Order: sequence, then structure tokens, then C-alpha cells
Amino acid sequence: MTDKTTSFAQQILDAQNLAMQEDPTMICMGLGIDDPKAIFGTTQGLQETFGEQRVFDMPTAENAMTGIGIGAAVAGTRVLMTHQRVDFFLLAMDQLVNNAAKWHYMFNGQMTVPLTIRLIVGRGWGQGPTHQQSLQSWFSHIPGLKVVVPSLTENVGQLLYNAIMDNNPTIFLEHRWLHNQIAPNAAACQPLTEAPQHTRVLRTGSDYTIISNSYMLSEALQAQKYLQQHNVHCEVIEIASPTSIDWHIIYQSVSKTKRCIVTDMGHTFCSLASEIANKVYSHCFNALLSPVSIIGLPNYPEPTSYGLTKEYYPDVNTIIKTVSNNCGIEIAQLKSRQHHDVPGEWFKGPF
Amino acid sequence: MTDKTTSFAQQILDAQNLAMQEDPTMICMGLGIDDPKAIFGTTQGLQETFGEQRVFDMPTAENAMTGIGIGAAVAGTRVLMTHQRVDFFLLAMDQLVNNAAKWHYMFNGQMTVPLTIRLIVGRGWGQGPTHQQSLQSWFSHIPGLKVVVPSLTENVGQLLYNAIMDNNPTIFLEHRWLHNQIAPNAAACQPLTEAPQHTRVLRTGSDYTIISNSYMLSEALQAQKYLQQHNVHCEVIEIASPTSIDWHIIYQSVSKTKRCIVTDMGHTFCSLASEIANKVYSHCFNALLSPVSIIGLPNYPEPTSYGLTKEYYPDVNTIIKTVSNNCGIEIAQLKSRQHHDVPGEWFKGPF
Amino acid sequence: MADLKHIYFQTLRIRKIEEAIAAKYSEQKMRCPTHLSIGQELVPVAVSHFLTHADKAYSSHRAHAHYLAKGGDLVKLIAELYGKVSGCTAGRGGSMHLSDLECGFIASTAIVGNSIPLATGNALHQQLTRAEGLTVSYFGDGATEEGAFYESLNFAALKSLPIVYVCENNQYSVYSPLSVRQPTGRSISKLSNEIGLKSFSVDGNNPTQALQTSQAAINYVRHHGKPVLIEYFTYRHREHCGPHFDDDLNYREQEEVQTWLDNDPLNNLEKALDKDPEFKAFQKLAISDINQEIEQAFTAAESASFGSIEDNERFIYD
Amino acid sequence: MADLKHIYFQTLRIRKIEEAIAAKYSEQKMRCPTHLSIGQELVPVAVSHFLTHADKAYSSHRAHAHYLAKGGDLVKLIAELYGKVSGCTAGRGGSMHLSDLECGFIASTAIVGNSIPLATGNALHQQLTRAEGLTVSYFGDGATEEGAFYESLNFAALKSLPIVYVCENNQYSVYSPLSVRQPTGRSISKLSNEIGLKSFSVDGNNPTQALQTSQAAINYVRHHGKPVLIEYFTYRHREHCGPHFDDDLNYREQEEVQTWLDNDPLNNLEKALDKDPEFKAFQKLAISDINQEIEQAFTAAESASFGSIEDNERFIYD
Ligand SMILES: Cc1ncc(C[n+]2csc(CCOP(=O)(O)OP(=O)(O)O)c2C)c(N)n1
Ligand SMILES: Cc1ncc(C[n+]2csc(CCOP(=O)(O)OP(=O)(O)O)c2C)c(N)n1
Ligand SMILES: [Mg+2]
Ligand SMILES: [Mg+2]
Repeated sequence: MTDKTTSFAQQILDAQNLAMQEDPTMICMGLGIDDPKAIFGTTQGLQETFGEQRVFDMPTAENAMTGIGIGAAVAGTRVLMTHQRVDFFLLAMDQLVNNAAKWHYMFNGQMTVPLTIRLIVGRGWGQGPTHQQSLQSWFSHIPGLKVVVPSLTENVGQLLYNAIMDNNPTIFLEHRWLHNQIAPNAAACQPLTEAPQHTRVLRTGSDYTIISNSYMLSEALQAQKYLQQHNVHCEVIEIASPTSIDWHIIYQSVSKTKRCIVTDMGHTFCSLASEIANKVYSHCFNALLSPVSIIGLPNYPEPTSYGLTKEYYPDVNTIIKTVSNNCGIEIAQLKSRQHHDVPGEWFKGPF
Repeated sequence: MTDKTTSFAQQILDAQNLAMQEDPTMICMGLGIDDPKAIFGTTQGLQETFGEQRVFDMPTAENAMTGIGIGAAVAGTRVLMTHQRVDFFLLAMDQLVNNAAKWHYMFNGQMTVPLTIRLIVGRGWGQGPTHQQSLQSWFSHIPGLKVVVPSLTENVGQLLYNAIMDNNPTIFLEHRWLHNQIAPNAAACQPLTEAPQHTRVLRTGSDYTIISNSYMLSEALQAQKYLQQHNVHCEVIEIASPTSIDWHIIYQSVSKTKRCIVTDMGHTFCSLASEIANKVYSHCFNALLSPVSIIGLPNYPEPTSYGLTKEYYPDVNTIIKTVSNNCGIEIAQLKSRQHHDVPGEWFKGPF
Repeated sequence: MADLKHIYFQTLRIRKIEEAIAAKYSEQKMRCPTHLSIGQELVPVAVSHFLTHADKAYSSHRAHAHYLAKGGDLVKLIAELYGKVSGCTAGRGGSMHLSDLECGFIASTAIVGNSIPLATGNALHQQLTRAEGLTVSYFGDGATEEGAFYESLNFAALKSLPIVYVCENNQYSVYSPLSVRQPTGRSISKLSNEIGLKSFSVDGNNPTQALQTSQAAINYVRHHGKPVLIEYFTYRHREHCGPHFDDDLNYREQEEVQTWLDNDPLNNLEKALDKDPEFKAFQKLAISDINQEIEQAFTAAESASFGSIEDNERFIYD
Repeated sequence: MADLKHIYFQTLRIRKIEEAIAAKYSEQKMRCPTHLSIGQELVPVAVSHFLTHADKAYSSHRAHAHYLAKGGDLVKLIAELYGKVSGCTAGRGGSMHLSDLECGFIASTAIVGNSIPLATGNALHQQLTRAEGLTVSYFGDGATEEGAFYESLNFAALKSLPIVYVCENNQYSVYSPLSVRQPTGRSISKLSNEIGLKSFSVDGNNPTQALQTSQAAINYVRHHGKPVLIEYFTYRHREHCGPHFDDDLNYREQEEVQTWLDNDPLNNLEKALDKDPEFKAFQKLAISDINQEIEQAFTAAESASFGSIEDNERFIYD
């Protein structure tokens, strides 16, 4: 196994397989979990390995099914639910916020909720207004929830394994465009069972701090590489868990670089990006040379049309432009991909 | 009428009465809308005046009822729904976010959603973890929604009337503790039919800007008065609509005072308060003398017990303390009310 | 008849406790929304009579009777209403969020209908682990209007979960009669049957019928490993939330109120037991035992302390 | 028999349009999730046959046939799939969010079950304004598992709203058969009846039966001002989302697929019309008319332009 490439989706699958093995009480449920597409390949073979009792499809009833997951988790069953889009999960906010998030607290620590909910963020090929929302800011606003937002093949498995094994309710926000991201081999990935580092400096640099997660982190890493060639040295920080940020790492970085960009996969008003900016301002008040830049979605829903989405998502060039504007140097934009609405040439639609 | 005192609840009722008169298509629905308690008196007599077809109670089914309200609104019926707690409305996030917020946009302006949803924020008398949430930050995060958060008897009627008559979906977040707030008479209130000012400087001052809304604005006004006696002059700004903030007013104020406090009735992580702070930092970058202070709920659910909630809600003293710490002067705290968990002596529980 | 005396004792005990809460509520020391079940006590007594320790229960805002009938600790209940650290959630949950894991009363929650999925999940856990017990899910007629009710029953029927759904149909949701919430002719039990559950409907204030139906339903779950729903018709005597009578508000027909007062479960039990020559003595002793227990619970609650604010940060996460 | 020829034409037209979409989809110019209704076309044709301009319709992700049968503009539909400014929402909504107010097709939405409350609200508006028409709400068998379905029907029955709930039971939700989602023996129509609606169930691929039932149900709503639900059994021939056949994946029994292919609505119509001596000529003409219309629509769509990105900020608020 160690000499074959592995993917983001494969790492997710590996984490589930290991967790299911480690905890024989654990169950996995979700619409289409055992169907031919196996949720973008991330649940392939789970039912064959662990049986229909532990891995099962479910009715289209997101609200009650979430409550059922919570009830089972409270009773002692470790539960992993998967929804193919964040948008569908809006039906389950009562169960999530009023029960899962508060249970351990309001019953004074007597019970735990070992529940993890994988939510997939859609993008591209005309996902449109109701198939592409990314609500990390909502989830992070609620005390008692843990939120994990993986970005890289090298640690997604570790993040998921640990989220599952954690006894707190956790939202695991997976970006659809990351599923096919490749790592050289499994050995190049963080060991699943080790505790993850939720805030990581991925690239060190002295000129700029870029704080990022989810698919935008790929763009940030690309920007870092390119800007380096132009003698702008960016420090790139991954925040894999908005609810467990190691603020010290961020403050230290910004104190050094004195400039900061925060990216967000969602809308930016009342967002995690704004929160991070606010904290950076407040703790690096004297160090900052210019205002923190926030890069996220414009304040309107995503239109469906190929023609209308061309500039909807920020990308590597948005970061380059922000940096060059801010530093007052001219840096040419990178060439765009052929089609802005697909993660790669292999993607032919429709879902 | 002009010589009798009027209340926050009465102004809400007046606004509904006028809107129902002005628009004969308009309907009002909500659990208990026509019951003896008439939603804290805010819907008293509406059904008698406008009939059972236009003012009606409904099944306990928040999700579909919201969708039904949206469908009726799209068809041309002006709709006002009322929920006795924000918390109950968590059941309806799919309809709110996927339909109401996006409808006008995703169908390219062909339809409008003249729907207003009154949500009451609970507090006190052991409302506890699931009867006191205040989610202005969530609602403000979603493009396409308008959010209105009234604070004062003098303009709540105007805000509600205008929200109802607006053809956009609007969340109207009413704090339970404001219902009995008195104004000298109706003439002292803003005319219902005039367009409201959503960002207002209520008190001018040179030393500190306090940005506030909902019940916390009462506390801010109290703090302003008291601090004045100690020669600290606060400018108090009301933000009655988080989604229609006149940023210029805020930036101008902070550029003058150079210090800023933002209050929030909810949790502060990924909040409206953080967003405002972030914008203030970014636009008053050179003017600010110290970091913006954010005052909101601690990052855990509200416990129910009288004994445990004593310090859960920030109040006038929290503001005083923040100001005095920040300005480096000692100012004595004000005496607290006898019971922290009731809005006044008249309140005897239980709801 | 031994059984019926036991049932009487349980019912009487809950009634007395609820009345004591009502009497003391105005002292303003129980500072949380409180929904009494006076008039509806027989239902959980009849249900719990056929439950074992392995069986678990979930409930709603009106949970005192369910908690007590399942064997919940009275001292912890009263302390909880007082918000004290000795309360069953140390004051964090209050009247609407009770829990006593020792007796299998998992929890009650305050959002209408929202503990029904939780109970269903508990039954799923029982099925998966081949645990001995079943789960009871208590809720009112209003809760059956929530999609969560429907979605849960569908899943329970789909998976043949060991769960007893107990609907206390007291015909009101706060002040709202069924007529403004459900179509005429609605039968919650028939509806449940069409969703795919075996279902029962019975006068929840009639001791023999309530007991027989509870037993039959619970036995069915135990023997067939399939879910059931029981619709118990009953009535609350006092206001929806709070300690008072509120029939001066006239939201319920005088005649209807009277009919149900006449059909009060405690009266019915007393009538049924009247022939028993030992009953009067039994009753007297019961009352004095119960009163003493109640007094002790209130004394303990009043003298207990509040938890420390310093602990407020505990248990956000495990 | 005149009617049946008309029905045939409508059904054939939708089939041809959907097949043209399928054929062209691989060119990768229709860049949005697209759910074809090939195999299910008769249902909306049979329903729309009894609708007037005053009647309104709402639908789900699988909306093309509903849109077209209601009189939706083909040119605008195809342009919408291409994301062009001439599309029915100027490219904002795509295949899953269609609208043509001129013909009373209010909208389709992409979240399962979530247009059912909207349609119910439309019927409420019609009732309140004493409008002439009724509302049709289209959805699949999967959508009936959502609480929104149940809550909506309860309200429609409570208020006697003029609405026709049309459930196209094609037995699958994506790849998931009914057996993993609903208990054995579930009847969506009987369930609806117990919720409080008059209900019907019929083979949606059988022309005479589908027409008769549609007529009876719609007449019932018009005459009694009460809601109905019709459960039409039908089948989709192709994959859930996208243009291909996918029976190589074996999630549906070969035999089942064949049974439904044999019961294809277009075949059934052709068989029924076969005796008509004029049918062959009619069919020939129909095909050529339809093909021409389709060609024009695709040509128009391909040559139309995308909307301007500058307009992206428009219509956030009214
Ligand atoms: C989702 C939600 N909506 C509304 C409320 C307010 N509420 C509290 S109890 C109640 C009545 C519920 O009636 P029912 O289920 O019949 O129970 P009962 O009070 O009659 O025992 C309502 C509407 C709530 N707590 N949650
Ligand atoms: C709330 C929600 N959950 C899941 C999905 C994903 N999804 C899209 S279509 C579909 C199948 C629905 O089945 P059915 O209602 O029977 O309609 P059909 O596709 O068979 O016409 C699903 C699950 C969704 N769009 N919304
Ligand atoms: Mg009731
Ligand atoms: Mg289907």
C-alpha cells in the first residue's frame, strides 16, 4: 500500500475503516452510503466489510435521522453520518443546535454525544444556489460543537479518525473538489491514530501570513509558491478546526509578517474569516502594517450558469492580486484553468 | 391616545394593525396568536379586527409553516409569522435559507417574498439552554435576508411596519425583556409609516463609541448616562438592522472617539459583533487607540438555574468595567437589580 | 387488586408532588418554566408498571410524571426545580431538561417533538447491541404535528425498533385546541398504523383500560421486536405552564373541563378501590408517607446550595 | 380518441425533448445537474390536461416534464440548461430551479420535499383571495419521507386547501429502493388518507387510468375545495441525474426494469392508438414538428449569450 498514491477520498475511507474496526459499536449512515457511487467513493466497501447493521442507507429525513444519530450516540453507539451536501443538512439545525451541541453541557456532563457528521460542500458544474453552501461560520458560532475543515490529503484521514473517536459532536466539512486530491502514498500522510495538530504552519515566510482552509488552502499554497518567485514570502497557516484554533501560532506569525490574509469558503459577513481578522487585529494591534484582507464569496447566492460563475469563487489570482495591491508591487496573474467550474479535466459532471 | 403611555408591545401591535389595514391581502399566523396571552400582548385583538381567515393559529410545524408562509408570500399575500422563541425556529432553516433568502435572486427578480418573521429572544426565569438563543449572527450571514433587531419603544413600531411592508424576507428579532418598555406616549414614537433610520447615533460623545442593539442597548444607554457623570462621554449607536448598517456613521464616530465597544446579545464567536469590530478595525485602522471590545455571552449554553446565571448576561456594569479598564480610570460599579433573572419586579414567571 | 393499589399509590404520589410544586411555585424560588401533569398522571404510571430497569425513557417539556413514574429521584427533581447543585442536572436543565440515568430516564427536552428522534435513536442502539430493554418516547398531541414525529415513526417501522411511542392526547397545545391544528377526524393511532406501526388508543384516565392497553402494547414490542404507538386520551387540569388553574380564561368549554374532572384518574382509582375494605387505611398511610417524602425533598432542595459559577465552563466539551 | 392523440403528442414531445437533452448533454455545454423524466412523462401530461391557466404548479429537482406539460416555454428551458440569459431564470437557477410564471409554473426547487410547503402556501393564497385556480405540487416517493411532506398535508387538510399533491412513485431515491427507506406495505395514498386527504393511487404509465384518476382527483378539488393526493406508480428509465442509462450498475433488478420498459407510457399510448387509422400519419407529422421545435430551441440556446457578470449583484433584494 505504501508505494501507491492515495487520495483524499481514500484517506477518508481508510479513517472510517479503521474507526469501525477499533470501535465495534460504531455505525455509519447516510443517503446512498452503500450505493454504486459510494458517496464519491468515500464509503466504498464499508457495508461489505462491516455488514448492513452497521453501515446503512436511510430515509430522506435529515432532521429525525440526525436526532436518531444523537440518541444512538448518547446511548453509547459511536455514530458517523454523511450528507452529500451541506445544504440538505439545514433541515437538521434543531437537532444539531438544540440537542447535539448542548447535550453534554445541559445534562451536566452525565452523557456524551460521540457523533460525527460529514457534510460535503458542493461546487462547480452548476451546483447553483442550493447545492454549494459552506457554513463553517454557522457551526463555529454554536458552543459545544466541534468543527473540522480538512484541506489536504496528508491529514484528512487523521482529522476524520480523530473526529470520529472524539466523544463530542463534530461537524466535518469536506469540500467536494478535494476528493480527488492525491498524495504520493499513505506513508506520506499523518498517522490516522495520532492526535492531529489543528493549526499548522505549512509554509514559513516573512512577508505575509495567509490563513486558510478547505479548498482555498490549495489555492493559497499555489499562491505562496508563485509569490516566492516574485520575492514575496508568505507564511501559510492551515486552520483545520475553527473551534480549536491555536491562536498563539497565528499571532506569532502575524507579529512577524505584519500583514495578513484570511480566506473563507463561505460568505464573509459574520464569518469565521471576520472572527479571525478581529482576533488578529485585537492581539497584533501594534504589529499590523495594514488592514487584514478577507477573501471569500460575494454577498449573493451562487448563480448556476457557467457564464455567471466565472468570478464567483476567489482563487490563486485573488490572493496574488490582494498581496500585490497591498505590497504595492506589480505581479502578473497566473493563467486560469480552462474551465473554472470543474476541479480538473477528469470531471465531466453532472454531480 | 397621544397622552397615554405606550409600550414596546403596544407599538408592535399598532404596527401590525396598521399594516393589516393598509394591505388587505396581509395575513398573520403563529402559535397562540389568538390565545388569551396574545404573544405577550403583541397580537391582542388582531383576530377580532381582521377575522379568522387573516389572523390564525397554526399546527406545531415550524418548518412547513414557514414554507407555507413563503409560498403564500410569493403568490402575493403579505405574510407575518410569529414564533415565541428563536429556538423553535431552528426547525425552519431549510425553508428560510434555501427558499426565502434566495428566491428573489435565484429566479432572477421575477418574484418577491413579502414575508416577515417575528422571533422572540427569551431570557430569564430559567429559560435555559433551549429557550434563550439569539441568532442575529446566523441570519445576517445569509445573503438575501434582511435582519431587524429593535431596541426601543420609540422606533420598534416603525421598524416592524416597514419590515412588513418591505417585499424582502425579514427576520425581526424581538427581545422578550423589551415588551414592557414604556414610552411617554405614541407621539414620542417615530411615525410608523416613515422609512426608518437603521443606524442612529442616540447619544453623542467624544471618548468612546458604543455600538449596540436589542436589550443590551438599554444597558448601554444606562452606562452612557452614568459614565457621563464620571466625565467619560460615550457615543451610543443603535444598529437596528445588521444587514443595513450605515457604516459611514460608525466609522465617523470611531474616527472621532478612537475607542469602540460592540455589544451582542448572542455568543461572540463568528458573530455580528466580531464583524462590526473587524470592519471598524479595517476602516479606522489608524484612528483606533486600543483594540475594540466585544461584549456578549460566554461561550457556553445558558444554564437554567438562578444561581448559575448571575453572571451569564453582560449588563451596564460590564460596559462600565470595560470602559474604565480601557481608559485606565477607576469607576465604581452600579448597584445591581434585586433579581438578575427578571426584567422588572412585575415579572413573576413562568414564561 | 394488589396491582391497583400500587398503581393508586404511584398516581397519588405524583399528584401530591405536583400539587406541592404548584403550592410552592408562587414563592418564586423555583425559577424556571414548569409544566405540571396534574390530571395526566395515570398514563406514565400505567406504562412504567410494565417496564424494567433495562427499559429507557425520553420525554418532553411536561416530564415530571414520566420521570417519577420511571423511578426518578424525587429529591433530585425538586432540587432541580430550585436550580440547586443537588438537582438531577445540577440546575443546568431545570424542569424541562430532566435526567436520571440510574432509573433509565435518559432525558426530557423542551422543543416540541424533538426528543422523539432521540428516543428512536436509543431504540436503534438497543437493537444494534441486542440489549434487553425497549425505549419509551413520551410526547403530546401537539408534538405529532411536527415532521420529527413522522420521520421517526417511519424509521422505527422500517427498522422494527423496540420502542413504545406514548402520545398523551390532552387535546390542547398551550391554549390551542386540536381543531386549529389537526383536521377533523384525525386519529393519531390510525395515522401511526398507516405509517407502519401497530397502534392502540385508549382512555388514559381509565385505570383498567390504561393498564391493559399498556401491557398489551409493551408485550407486543417485547415479543415481536416492533414499534407501537399508544394514544392515551387525557386532560390537564391546570394551566399549560405554571401552577394555576386557568379555566377563567374560557379557552376550554366548561362542560369539557367538568367531564374530564369527573374522569380524573385518581378519582377513578379511588372509585375502583372503594370496595376494598383495606383501602381507606392504605390511603391514609400512603398520604402520610408521601407527604413526608415531599416535605423532606423540599427541605433538602431549599437548604441545598447553588452550584458554583466557576463551574459554568465545565462540560462544554467532554 | 381525440384526447388520447393530444395526450400522445404531449408525451411524445416531452420524451423527444428529454432525449435530445440526453444526447447533447455529453457535449458539456449544459453544465448543471440534470434529472430527466424519461419514462415518467405521462403523469404531468395527464395532470396538466385538466388544468387551466389559473392553476399553478410547483415541482422538484426532476421538473422538466412538469414544466413542459404545464405549458412552460421550451426555448427558455433549453436556454436555462445552457445557462444563457434567455433562460427562464437567465441562468441563475439551472435545471433544478425552473420557473415560467406566464403558464403558472411557479417554480421547482432542488432540496427534496422543500417545494411541498411552498405549493401549500400557494393554495392558501388562492383560498384567501378566492382565486379561481388550484395548485399542483409534484414530488417523488423519496420526498414523502421528509417531515415537510407530512406537515404540509396536515395543514392542507386542516384548512381544506385547493391543492393536488402529485407523488410520482418511481420506487427509487437516487439508487436507493423503497425497501431501505419505507416500511414494507407502505401505501403513500393510504397514509395521506389517514392524514386527512382524499387520495388516489394508480398506474401512472397507463393512459386511460392515469387520465381518469387525474380528472376525478382534480374535479374533486374543484368541487369540494379540499386537497387530494394522487400516487402514480411509474419508473425512470435512465440514471437518477445525468443523461445515461445505468442498469449496468445492477441496483435495479433486470426483471423489474424490463417490466417497466414494457409498461412504458409512450408504448402504451401507441398501442392504444394503433387501431386509429389516422394515427401513423399523425405520429409522423408529430415527430417532425417536435424535432423541428427542438432543433430551433437548441440552436437558439447555443447561440444565445451568457448574462453579464456585472448583473450578478442584481436582485439580492427587491
Ligand atoms: C418547536 C416548538 N414549538 C413551540 C414550542 C412552545 N410549546 C411548548 S409546549 C407546547 C405545547 C405542546 O403541546 P403538546 O405536544 O400537546 O403537549 P402538552 O403541553 O399538551 O403536554 C408548545 C407549543 C416549543 N417548545 N417548541
Ligand atoms: C433534503 C435533501 N436530501 C437529499 C437530496 C439529494 N437528492 C436529490 S434528488 C434525491 C432523490 C429523491 O427521490 P424522489 O423524491 O423519489 O424523487 P426522484 O428522484 O425519484 O424523482 C435525493 C436524495 C436533496 N436534494 N435534498
Ligand atoms: Mg397536548
Ligand atoms: Mg423516486
